[in-house]
Amino acid sequence: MSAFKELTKGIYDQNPVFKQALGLCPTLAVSNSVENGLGMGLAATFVLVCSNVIISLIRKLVPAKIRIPVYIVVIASFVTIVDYSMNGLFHELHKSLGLFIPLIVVNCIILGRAEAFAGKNNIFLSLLDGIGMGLGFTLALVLLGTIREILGNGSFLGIPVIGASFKPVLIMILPPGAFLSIGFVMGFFNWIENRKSN
Amino acid sequence: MGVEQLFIIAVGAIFINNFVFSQFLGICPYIGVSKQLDSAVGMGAAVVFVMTLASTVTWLINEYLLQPSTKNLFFYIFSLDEPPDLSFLTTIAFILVIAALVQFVEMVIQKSSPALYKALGIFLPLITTNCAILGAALINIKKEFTFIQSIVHGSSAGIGFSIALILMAGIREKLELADIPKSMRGIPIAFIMAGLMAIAFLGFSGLKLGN
Amino acid sequence: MKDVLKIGGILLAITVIAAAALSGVYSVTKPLIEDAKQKEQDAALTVALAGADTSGIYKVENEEYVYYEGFTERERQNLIGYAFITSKYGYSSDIVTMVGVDTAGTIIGIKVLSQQETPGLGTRIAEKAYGETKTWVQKQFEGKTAMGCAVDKDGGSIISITGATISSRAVTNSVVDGYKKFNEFITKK
Amino acid sequence: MEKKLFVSSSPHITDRESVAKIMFTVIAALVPAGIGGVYFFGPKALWVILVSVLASVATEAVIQILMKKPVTVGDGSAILTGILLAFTISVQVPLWIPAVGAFFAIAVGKQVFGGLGFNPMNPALLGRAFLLASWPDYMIRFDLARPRGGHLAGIPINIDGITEATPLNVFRQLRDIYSNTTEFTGVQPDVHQQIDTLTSSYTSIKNLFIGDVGGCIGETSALLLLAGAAFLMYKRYIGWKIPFGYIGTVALLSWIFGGKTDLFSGNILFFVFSGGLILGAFYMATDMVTSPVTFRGRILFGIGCGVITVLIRQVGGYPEGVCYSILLMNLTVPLLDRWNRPKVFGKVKK
Amino acid sequence: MGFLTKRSFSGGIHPPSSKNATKNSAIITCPLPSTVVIPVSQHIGAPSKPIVEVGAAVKTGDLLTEPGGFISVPVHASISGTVKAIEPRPHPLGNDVLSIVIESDEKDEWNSSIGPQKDYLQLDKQEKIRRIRDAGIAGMGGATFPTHVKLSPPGDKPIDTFLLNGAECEPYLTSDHRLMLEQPKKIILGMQIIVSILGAQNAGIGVENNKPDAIKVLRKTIADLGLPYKVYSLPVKYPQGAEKQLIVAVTKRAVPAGGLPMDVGCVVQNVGTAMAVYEAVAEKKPLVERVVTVTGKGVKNPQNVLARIGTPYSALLEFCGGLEDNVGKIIMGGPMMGLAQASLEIPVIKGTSGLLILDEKFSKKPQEITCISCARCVDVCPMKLVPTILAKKVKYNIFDSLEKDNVLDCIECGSCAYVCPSQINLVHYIKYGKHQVMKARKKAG
Ligand SMILES: Cc1cc2nc3c(=O)[nH]c(=O)nc-3n(C[C@H](O)[C@H](O)[C@H](O)COP(=O)(O)O)c2cc1C
Ligand SMILES: Cc1cc2nc3c(=O)[nH]c(=O)nc-3n(C[C@H](O)[C@H](O)[C@H](O)COP(=O)(O)O)c2cc1C
Ligand SMILES: Cc1cc2nc3c(=O)[nH]c(=O)nc-3n(C[C@H](O)[C@H](O)[C@H](O)COP(=O)(O)O)c2cc1C
Ligand SMILES: Cc1cc2nc3c(=O)[nH]c(=O)nc-3n(C[C@H](O)[C@H](O)[C@H](O)CO)c2cc1C
Ligand code: SF4
Ligand code: SF4
Ligand code: SF4
Ligand code: SF4
Ligand code: FES
Repeated sequence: MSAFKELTKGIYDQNPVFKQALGLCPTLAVSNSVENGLGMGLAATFVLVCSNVIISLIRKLVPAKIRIPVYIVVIASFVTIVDYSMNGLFHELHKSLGLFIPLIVVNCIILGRAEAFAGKNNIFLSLLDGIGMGLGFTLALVLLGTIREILGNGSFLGIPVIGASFKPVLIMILPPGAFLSIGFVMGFFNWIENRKSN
Repeated sequence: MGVEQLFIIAVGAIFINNFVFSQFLGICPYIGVSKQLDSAVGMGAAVVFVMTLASTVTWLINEYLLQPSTKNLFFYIFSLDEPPDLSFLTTIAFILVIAALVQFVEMVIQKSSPALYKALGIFLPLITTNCAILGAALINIKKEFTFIQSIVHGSSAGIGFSIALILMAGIREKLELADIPKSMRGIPIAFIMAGLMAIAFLGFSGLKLGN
Repeated sequence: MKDVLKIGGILLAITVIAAAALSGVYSVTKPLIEDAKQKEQDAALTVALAGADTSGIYKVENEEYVYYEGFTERERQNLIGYAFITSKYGYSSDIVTMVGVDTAGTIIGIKVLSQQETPGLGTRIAEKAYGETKTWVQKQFEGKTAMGCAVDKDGGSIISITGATISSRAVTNSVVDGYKKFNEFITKK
Repeated sequence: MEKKLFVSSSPHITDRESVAKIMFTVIAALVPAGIGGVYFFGPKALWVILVSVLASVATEAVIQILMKKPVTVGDGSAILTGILLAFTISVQVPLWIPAVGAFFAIAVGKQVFGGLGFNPMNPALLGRAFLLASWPDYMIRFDLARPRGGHLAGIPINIDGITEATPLNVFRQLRDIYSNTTEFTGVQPDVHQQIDTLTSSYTSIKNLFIGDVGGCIGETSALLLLAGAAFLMYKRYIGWKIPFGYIGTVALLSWIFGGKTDLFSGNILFFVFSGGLILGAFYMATDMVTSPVTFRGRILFGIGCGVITVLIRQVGGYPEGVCYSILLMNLTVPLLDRWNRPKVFGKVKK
Repeated sequence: MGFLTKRSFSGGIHPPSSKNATKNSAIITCPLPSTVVIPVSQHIGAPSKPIVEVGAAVKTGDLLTEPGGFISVPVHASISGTVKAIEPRPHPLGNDVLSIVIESDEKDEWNSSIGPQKDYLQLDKQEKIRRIRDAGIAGMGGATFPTHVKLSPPGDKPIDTFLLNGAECEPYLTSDHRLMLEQPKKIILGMQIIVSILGAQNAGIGVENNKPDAIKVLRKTIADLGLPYKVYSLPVKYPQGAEKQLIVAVTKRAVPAGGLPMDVGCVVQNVGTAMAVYEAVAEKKPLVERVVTVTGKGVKNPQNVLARIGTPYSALLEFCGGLEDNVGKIIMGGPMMGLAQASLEIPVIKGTSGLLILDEKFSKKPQEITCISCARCVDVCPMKLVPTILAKKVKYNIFDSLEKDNVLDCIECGSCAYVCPSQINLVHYIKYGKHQVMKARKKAG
């Protein structure tokens, strides 16, 4: 697979959220606005890229038996770094993402990539893989965030985009809206795939 | 007051702030293991068990190892001048402890009750990477629950998760016999269903239990 | 056995490296975080005590009561008023507000700190209407005498939100209650 | 002679019932309540019902055309969903509300699952819950400015301005004042007596029974709803297990917990006739698609609905719990059916 | 509703009885057909084997085949004449079955050994059973299970109760009803023989209470003969005549799921079978004719006809005035369980209780739509199954859990499909499901 492929596969073909159904909790929880989605996406991308690189770097040193604990330690360290930095630098955003920053540690995408990719490939490819997957995750969050924020709040990135006569569909920014949006978006992608294969 | 408080925490964690429908924790296993009722019941039982245990252990770790208080064991053992603040290790410590705990539970069950192991065993490894467990542990700390409250919260959250999981599994088994449009089959319809269930669970919002 | 030692060693080494790295990060970010938390606290205070110098706000704290004093100057000069926190159960949650009053008991500013009312109904107490710059509580309370606040349904001048009288009333009554308590304390002192 | 003989498997006769016949009979049974709604709430009620029905039918037809399925709006189920949705919303909503609600009910509540018979939850109630969560400000507007339906048993409470002037909401507010969990600094002479008047006076119960109170378009008149329900029971289109299990449970629990503060003092008639209970118990909990098929399952379903309804009415975030309790119990239907399979003939207990 | 009607079972339906057209018409003997077609298999079990050759001359009652095993009965010539062919011919079950075709010599000469036998009651048990088998008797209630097998229960299943099934719960059919009115004595004497074979202490006849005349006649006959048998008047409800339902209605004993009546000490036989048993034991007369109700809107003169086995439908129908123009469907048996027939050349067999001719309007089935879970099928299933789930699983090809859902207990009574408002032919799906389960069972060994 070409390097370019490694970079782009995460965006659509192997999108972690829509195609692999991974990392669903943060996706649902923080996609109530574009800003939250973006913040979460970038935070996770940072962890993903760093842990991919480090793991790829040390993969030869680590015996198979303790692979997973080591990965977890590496990931957890970066998560803590992101957690504290965001708390200091973007306090408001950190507050609204809440619990889900430390929870990046169990985000199935990250451990998944460590296992499936970084533990087997060189640094360069792992870096690209991390960026690509992170990008895919971020895009998914932003897409859902956009849908939910526009419908549920009439705004995009906090800026009102629909006239005042529009009565926002409040439910879209409530929990049910998260499930419904992701369900329909996934259905839509399936529909596209089905049409393509016909 | 004490017992009433516990009751409020329990009902809150099961119905009002249900992990799946309002906290968004444990969604991956919720979608992944809800295809069949039998495995949903097994998974549910495993989660309740591990979540209770994890709440207990992480609370102790936080209280006696991580928090900068006079109860901190490092403070005693190394007779430090001042209690160390190790709270930046919370995430690492918790996740490692949970992973180890699950391993340990798996071993104990395997040795002591092969039948139970057969029923729960396959679900245990899945649980390690389940954010609901870590989530419960972190919420216990964030809400500054006491030891007993943490245990009650942990087990109730597990029960709430299991209820959501089992209801979903029942419905998904039935949806196997439905004419769902092709593109919506599988995970998409599971999400739609979860959304509709979350709408129904809105009925519990605002339950006024205490005072 | 050797294997176990080796594995344990590697694991320990990695954990120690990680812990060391984290403690570094922690010491760097700790002041930042505290700063941010302070700012957040200040954000409410700057609304409640509009006009006071951001560094001229002091916390007054003792066993049973906490309030803030706001001065226009840093060095405790020119007292413009006090801020206190008050709360009351609304429709489905405790609504917590920070209220600032001047020495005569007129409300300077007010901010809802936390609430979990029905989205679209009770939550509107803390929201800005479309095109407005002030939240509902700010619009309704600023400039009013704290003691005399009451919602229109109860014959007062606070215009309650349609469909959310209960939330509106809870905020209103909590302001009155909070002020009473504050006043009691201040006069005792 | 060689004529073409039909060959098909047995049985060769049926009782000539059809889904369409059942649906249209239920629709017919709802007509009196609909007329009652228009009488009490004015001609706008008719518009709300029409918009809701049209939007349901149109949504169903359009989706079926887009998905290249046979269009089955003729079976009447979409019409019924439309009517029931309209019956559970206030006459004071803008007309796009029933349209959007009906769209959600049919599209997300029914057609994504494959259409008639496959939906796990009650579409009309999903529509209502969706609307309530999305536009609560419209959905709880029940003030008394309308032709008729303005009575609350002549309660002297200053009710004019209350958005949600329905018996259950007024009861909740009065009781909160009574037990001091809410402050009501306005002049309220005798809350104690007001509660009694509301829940036990002859006029109050009579108005509730006839439907002369605030509420949703189709829910207020117990009389007209019961007339239709009696007809449906006679035709055996609805059974007794769900409605009686449901109402019986609500009656019992309301008697126990529905008093002012002490137990065993609630007025049963008040709680049975107010809110959407009669409509919900006879026409919505009984929706066959979303209720259990087994005998014991149906009884437990009714009881479960009753328990949740009273829970929400007494301590919930809403004055009425009918909608959510039915939706929540819908979720348990597969389990109820699975765990309450009839014992096969001749199967010995173990 | 056990507490409303004393003797009954739970579930069941009340289809219109439609029996008025024929219930008052006495049994008329059908003229001899010019040819008869006698399939070698008219019962459940192994087919019998021909012992005659083409061209042979036969008399009425002559043996044509020998049993193909224990669960098998022979067939006999039902007219005298010449064997014209031995070849596969259309059979009521829908497939082609080896059949012996006899061309009538119009003399109807009977085999000379047939005639009243003295002291037949004193014969030993084995001899009675042999005569029953030699007479080729298979149950005439529809299932056509060889009667001699039913009457030889294994030693560990003592039989204390014998029930005669005169329920005739299928709509339209009146053949058993007329038989009870016109031949009560033969029926009761046949019953006496069976009771003597089984050594049962209790014996009774179950009749639906829409046939009060039959109940009266049977009671009188029993009294006249001085026998201790009871006649039970049962509420009208389909499938009152299904044996498990009949047993529970009369004795309150429930045959265990997957079990047989003998598991609760019972044997059930149809009234027609009882009469055939009498004729076999007391007259050595083989089963060569039976009463067939020819009825329905599509036939000109509905009536009860005594027809020789092997009579083609065309001959039978001609005798009943012929078909109306708008015939849509011809059914062997009743409308609930009967089989639609593809041709008029199919013959009457031992299990042909009726021939029902429906007009076109009645024959076309409306389009099946999706199940709306109305639970009507669950409420009526006399076996307490959940037909909708069984049918859905079959429709979506989920067979593995069917057996656990007790699909094999379905008696295929059709009550579920009768009431389904979505016009789903549940029995059809369930039969297919049963088939798959049996196949899987066989594979598993
Ligand atoms: C679903 C629902 C949610 C509600 N949420 C609130 C709320 O958050 N705050 C509130 O004051 N009233 C809420 N209410 C309305 C109250 O029941 C009550 O009708 C209202 O406060 C009266 O206000 P009004 O006097 O402006 O009509 C809610 C009602 C319903 C049905
Ligand atoms: C079947 C049905 C279900 C309903 N469910 C709810 C509900 O869950 N919550 C709610 O606030 N109103 C619900 N409503 C509307 C209320 O019954 C009613 O309009 C109002 O909320 C209380 O009115 P009352 O005081 O007349 O009972 C429902 C109406 C019907 C007909
Ligand atoms: C649904 C159903 C209905 C039946 N109804 C009758 C009936 O009315 N009369 C009858 O003799 N047999 C009826 N049978 C057949 C009986 O179950 C049983 O096989 C028969 O009475 C045994 O007698 P036989 O072997 O003499 O035919 C029915 C079977 C089924 C499955
Ligand atoms: C007795 C009865 C009650 C019904 N109740 C409802 C209802 O509450 N909501 C609804 O959308 N449809 C109802 N329907 C119509 C239909 O069953 C419903 O649209 C299906 O759920 C759609 O698959 C009812 C039908 C009947 C016969
Ligand atoms: S086959 Fe049918 S009609 Fe005939 S006896 Fe049995 S149930 Fe009655
Ligand atoms: S055909 Fe089978 S499933 Fe249907 S009612 Fe009869 S016994 Fe029950
Ligand atoms: S009778 Fe028909 S529609 Fe009703 S539940 Fe049974 S199969 Fe479904
Ligand atoms: S298993 Fe069912 S379908 Fe197959 S032969 Fe037997 S009864 Fe017929
Ligand atoms: S992200 Fe929560 S379980 Fe996967």
